[in-house]
Amino acid sequence: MKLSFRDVSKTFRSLRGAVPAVRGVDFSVEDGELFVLLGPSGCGKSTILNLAAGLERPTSGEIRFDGEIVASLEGRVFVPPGERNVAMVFQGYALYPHLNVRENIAFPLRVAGEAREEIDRSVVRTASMLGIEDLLRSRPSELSGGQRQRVAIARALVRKPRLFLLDEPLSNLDAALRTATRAELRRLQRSLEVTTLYVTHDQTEAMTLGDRIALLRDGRILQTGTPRDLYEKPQTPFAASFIGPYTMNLLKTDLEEEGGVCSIRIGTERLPLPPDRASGARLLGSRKILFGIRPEHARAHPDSPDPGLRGIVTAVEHLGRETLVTADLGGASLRAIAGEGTLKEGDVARIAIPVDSIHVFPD
Amino acid sequence: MGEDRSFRDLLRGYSFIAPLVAILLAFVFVPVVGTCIDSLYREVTFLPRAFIGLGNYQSLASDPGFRQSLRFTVLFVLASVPLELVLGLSFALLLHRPSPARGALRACVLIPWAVPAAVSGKVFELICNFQYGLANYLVQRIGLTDGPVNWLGSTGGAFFALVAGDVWKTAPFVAILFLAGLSAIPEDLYRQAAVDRAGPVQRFARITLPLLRPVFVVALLFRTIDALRVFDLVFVLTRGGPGGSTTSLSLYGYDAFTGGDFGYGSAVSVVLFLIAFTLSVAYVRIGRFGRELS
Amino acid sequence: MNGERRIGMLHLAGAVAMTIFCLGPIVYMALTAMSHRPDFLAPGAGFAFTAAHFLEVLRTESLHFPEYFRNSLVVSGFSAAFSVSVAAPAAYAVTRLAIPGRVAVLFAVLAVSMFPQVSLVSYLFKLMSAMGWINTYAALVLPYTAWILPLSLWILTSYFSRVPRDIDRAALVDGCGPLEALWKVIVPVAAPGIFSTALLAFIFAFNELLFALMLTTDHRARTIPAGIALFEGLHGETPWGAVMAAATLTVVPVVALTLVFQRRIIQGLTRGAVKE
Amino acid sequence: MRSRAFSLALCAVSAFLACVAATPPSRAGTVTFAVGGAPAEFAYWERVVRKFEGKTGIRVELLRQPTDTGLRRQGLTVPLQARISSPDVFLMDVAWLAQFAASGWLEPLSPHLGKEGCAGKEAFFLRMIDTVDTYEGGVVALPVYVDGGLLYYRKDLLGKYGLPGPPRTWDELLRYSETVQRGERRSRPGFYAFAWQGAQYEGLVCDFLEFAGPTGGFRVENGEVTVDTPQNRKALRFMRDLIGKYGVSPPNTYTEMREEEVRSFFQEGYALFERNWPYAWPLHEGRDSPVRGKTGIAALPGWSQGEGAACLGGWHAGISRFSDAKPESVKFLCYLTSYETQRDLALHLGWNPGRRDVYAAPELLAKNPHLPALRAVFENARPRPLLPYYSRLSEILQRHLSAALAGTSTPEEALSAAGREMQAVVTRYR
Repeated sequence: MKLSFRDVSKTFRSLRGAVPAVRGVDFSVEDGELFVLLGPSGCGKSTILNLAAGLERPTSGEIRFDGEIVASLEGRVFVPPGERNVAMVFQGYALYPHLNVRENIAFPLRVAGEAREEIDRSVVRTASMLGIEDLLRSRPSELSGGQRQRVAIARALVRKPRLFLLDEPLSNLDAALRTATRAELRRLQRSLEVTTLYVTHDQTEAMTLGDRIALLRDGRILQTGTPRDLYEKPQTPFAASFIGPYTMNLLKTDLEEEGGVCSIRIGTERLPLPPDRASGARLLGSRKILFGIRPEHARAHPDSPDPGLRGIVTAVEHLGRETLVTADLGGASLRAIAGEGTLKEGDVARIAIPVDSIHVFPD
Repeated sequence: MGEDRSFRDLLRGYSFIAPLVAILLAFVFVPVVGTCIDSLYREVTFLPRAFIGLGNYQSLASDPGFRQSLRFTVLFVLASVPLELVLGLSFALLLHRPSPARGALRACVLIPWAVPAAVSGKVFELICNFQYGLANYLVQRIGLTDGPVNWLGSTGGAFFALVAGDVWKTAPFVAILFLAGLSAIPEDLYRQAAVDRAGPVQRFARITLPLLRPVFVVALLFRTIDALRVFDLVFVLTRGGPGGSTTSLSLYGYDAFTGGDFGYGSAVSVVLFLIAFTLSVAYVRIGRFGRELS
Repeated sequence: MNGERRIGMLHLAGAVAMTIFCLGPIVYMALTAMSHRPDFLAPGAGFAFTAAHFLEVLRTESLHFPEYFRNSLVVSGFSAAFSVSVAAPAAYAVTRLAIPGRVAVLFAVLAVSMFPQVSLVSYLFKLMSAMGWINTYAALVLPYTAWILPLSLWILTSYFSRVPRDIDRAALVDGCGPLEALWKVIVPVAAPGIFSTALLAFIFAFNELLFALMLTTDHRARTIPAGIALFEGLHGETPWGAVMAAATLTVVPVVALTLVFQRRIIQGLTRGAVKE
Repeated sequence: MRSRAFSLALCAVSAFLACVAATPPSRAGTVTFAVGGAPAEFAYWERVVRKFEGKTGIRVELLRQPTDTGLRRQGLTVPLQARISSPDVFLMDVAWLAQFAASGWLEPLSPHLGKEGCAGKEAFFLRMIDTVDTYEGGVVALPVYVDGGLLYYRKDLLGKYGLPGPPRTWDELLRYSETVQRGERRSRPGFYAFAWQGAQYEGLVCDFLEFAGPTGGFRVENGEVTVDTPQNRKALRFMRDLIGKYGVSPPNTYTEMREEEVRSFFQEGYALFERNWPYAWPLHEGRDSPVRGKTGIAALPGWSQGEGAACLGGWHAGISRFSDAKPESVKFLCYLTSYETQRDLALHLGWNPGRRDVYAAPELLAKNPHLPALRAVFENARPRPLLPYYSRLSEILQRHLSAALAGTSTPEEALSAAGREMQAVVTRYR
């Protein structure tokens, strides 16, 4: 099923006045695609999920399932959640505490009024798919976080929904379980080929799970694209710093031009720009620009005459596979992965910056 | 479900509340309004109903019987409510302390609250009986007085018996309120105080009391309004007591109704209603209950 | 460290005193009910067990005690059931459906619970007389239901607001309508709360006296508190043995409820009056 | 979903209707007769009712009321104000008959008097029928039994202390009481010479009127109340001193002493004199009564000889205007006031019949020699003021009398305060 949002907004009215949660959002999710809504808390991603589920009504704009309008205030159309055949996994799993696992999974089928044996077969099939067939008689309160999460997923998938909605399903799990479940969830979604809308604030989840990602902030979509697009071509400083294992270095710099060669000044150091980056910078039209480089792309070496930026090491962090070095370049600090040779605080370090991984943004 | 603007949803929302509002309107609001209107009429069984405006209220003002019951009711509130709060607090402290018998203790403390006031009224009437009541037995056994005390015979004795009966029944209820307040105080505050080597008294004064203030205010107002409208205990234990000296406002109104003077009784109950209503508005605002709902 | 031991002793003494304070009158009531002479405390009188008073109270047809007992159970039962079944949807609407004015409804209802009964009873009397309902169960059940509605709504509201919002959203997504969600998920989940509320409603209705005195005039609908308040033995002078026997029988159901459901009742009471 | 909401509403309504219908109905054509709770009274009425059912086949149900007159009155005013058919026939204290009549609650009886088995007016005490039982020209109630305050005394104790006979004045009563009490206290510490009704209820007003005598009491003429009179003050001071100063009456006189408490106090031998209604006589003469054969009856003393005043009490029967079994009720009322029933009433309960002719019944004279003397008392016993709002005035008087006895106010303060309050009530009900 194809899901599409066209200029959808949602404003909550409460005693303290109107709070716009979603402002004119446009996106669409292809059939079987896993589309991630990524953004900090309060950016409206959960509201969009609720709008898709029909738990909230849009204040303006249209929501379509396979081209057919399911929610539009102007068009006076609203299909209630129960009739949209969507399935949802809530952050707190929302299992029915008064029912055991079997009854929890069977609940949507019983409400739909399916035949007894049919329900039992589907429940057992879905339970075994998630490896929880031996928990059917226990109560939610007796299960671990991971088990409860699997029951929630089973309850969602048992009735083969045309749209699968997940609201930060992994956030309550501990780190180890999270990575394992992430992989399994991906495999499950691929095998069922169900259109999925996945909400998270964790950029690692977004990068590993999403076919495509929409980055949100203050109710608006900043950028949509494949994980690679967002990583390599962030269109805004916010996108740049939000995506990636480490926060991107963003330094205020000045653009200087001498004889057709553009270069940028960082603190006391100067860095010549290659032609394509230079033209991009020139387009920005202002002298002050933001220079961005991901720590994992830069390398910090002990001082040597080779080209690169010079800085005094202020901190060395050993993170297992990599060591992260923070150096002060006359006022602005920059983080990079340590290259060969050891560096300790106070040393002078040479930071090599591969020219093709430079990003430039207007200040 | 979040904000539902469509008319049908509002209708469904209000249809959920409609039965409650309907019943409250029919059996609480309408009667109160009706009583207020009746209080403006001379309505006696042996005379035609006639509008006399504030006639009933003027008679009330000059009626020593009404003044006596007003005085009694206020004195009763001033005597029983503080006593209930102090006793209730000490019970709560006893109940809050972890001990093997805590469950049983809590159950037995609840019993007085669960017993109907009419029944406890009769029991206290027996306790205060002049010839063979328990009170006289204990009082003489301890040697406080030489002969039997005529409890229900004197205004003071009857007043004391009523306060005792009311405190016996509601101190446990107040204890439950304080218990809730106590269990809401985070444990680590006490652990922190213990680290600062604060003794039990300081812990009580600096942590328990201040944090119980909101519960204290709620219990105080809740009990004051309840004690103002006392009827069951007074009707059964002293039936208005010697010389009508322990007739509560509610009983005074009731006697007027059954005596066949609805207008006068309505006027008495309107006065009581106004006192209780102003206090309850204070109760609702001070209680600040709406906080976590909106 | 004798400070702590001293506190321990103090607590023990306090607990014993509290138990005597609370149970003393009840024990004295039961003893008088079982003693052949009401003045068993007087010197030389002595205590001799007898069940005569209980038999007299239950058997004497003119005392109508069994009928009062039945009326009390029926009236309190109906009132508790009605008030809870009316308060539950209202509590659901107040906590779940964001309809405007819901907080105002709550405040108004709480203020209502503060009204003195005497300012309602005379008009109710005229209303019930006009409807011809005096001496029927309706004369008590309806005012009692209205009287305990504010408390029921208040306790249920605090219980419902503790049921996580996601649960009924899950029910909606799973295909239920709002009423179905209330019936199939919210009510079962909040069942302990609903039970506490019904318990408290029952006890409040069981204790009421003023309405019973004015709105019923004979044994066909009159409840126990009114029966006991007007209790007169066959010998004119108050026969304390029989009165205490009637009192003891009356206390049995409420004490039983309290002992068995003590935790539920305490939860209900604290929810009803205090916000954690 | 629509059907579910509808079914919910349906079951709520049906539950409610069930609860209305569930109340046990009262069978039509049955007469409900409300009676008091004095000891042998209830058993006697059951016999009368069985006999009546035997003779007429009409079913009569007895509704037992508490003995406290205030509670009995409320037990009747509430159903009557609610226009409820039950009770059909009820006994009214002579004090509140005026209110019941003026409120239009009583079925007119004049058309039935003297026809098919009903006694005519002349069978009763005429002065009483015309003043107490008549409202706007029609008879609305019939006296079932008549009461007047009497003095019971212990013949043996008077003999033991060489006292000639029952006291004729209050001073004589006081002297006798003090001498006998001093003697008896040695063997019985709880002995108090004179027991009378002092609790705060209608009975206290009756006792007060008797202490005040024929010239005392209170009157209401064209809107003016007179109660604060020297005679009343003297009486009230005397009542208070009997308890306080002289200590010849028990301390709980003004808290617990009502008819039954006084009777058992005297019957257990704790007292020399007792003021009570005639009903106490057969109980004092009962098989296991400690004062059997030692009790005498006399007219109440006065401030001077022969000036005693018996407070007219007694209970009159009337039929509710809202009764749904009026023909049967009339038959029952006439049976109640028939010669046989009235005679049995005097025989079994020792109550004085409302019919004058029964006083000459031979079998009664044998059992109760002083009956003719009683009849004379009733011929001119003084009724309390006949006012529809009498009970309001009486409540005020009760409160102040009780306050005076309890010492919370002096007799003078009590009577003047009572006068002011009663005047306010009278002006309000003009």
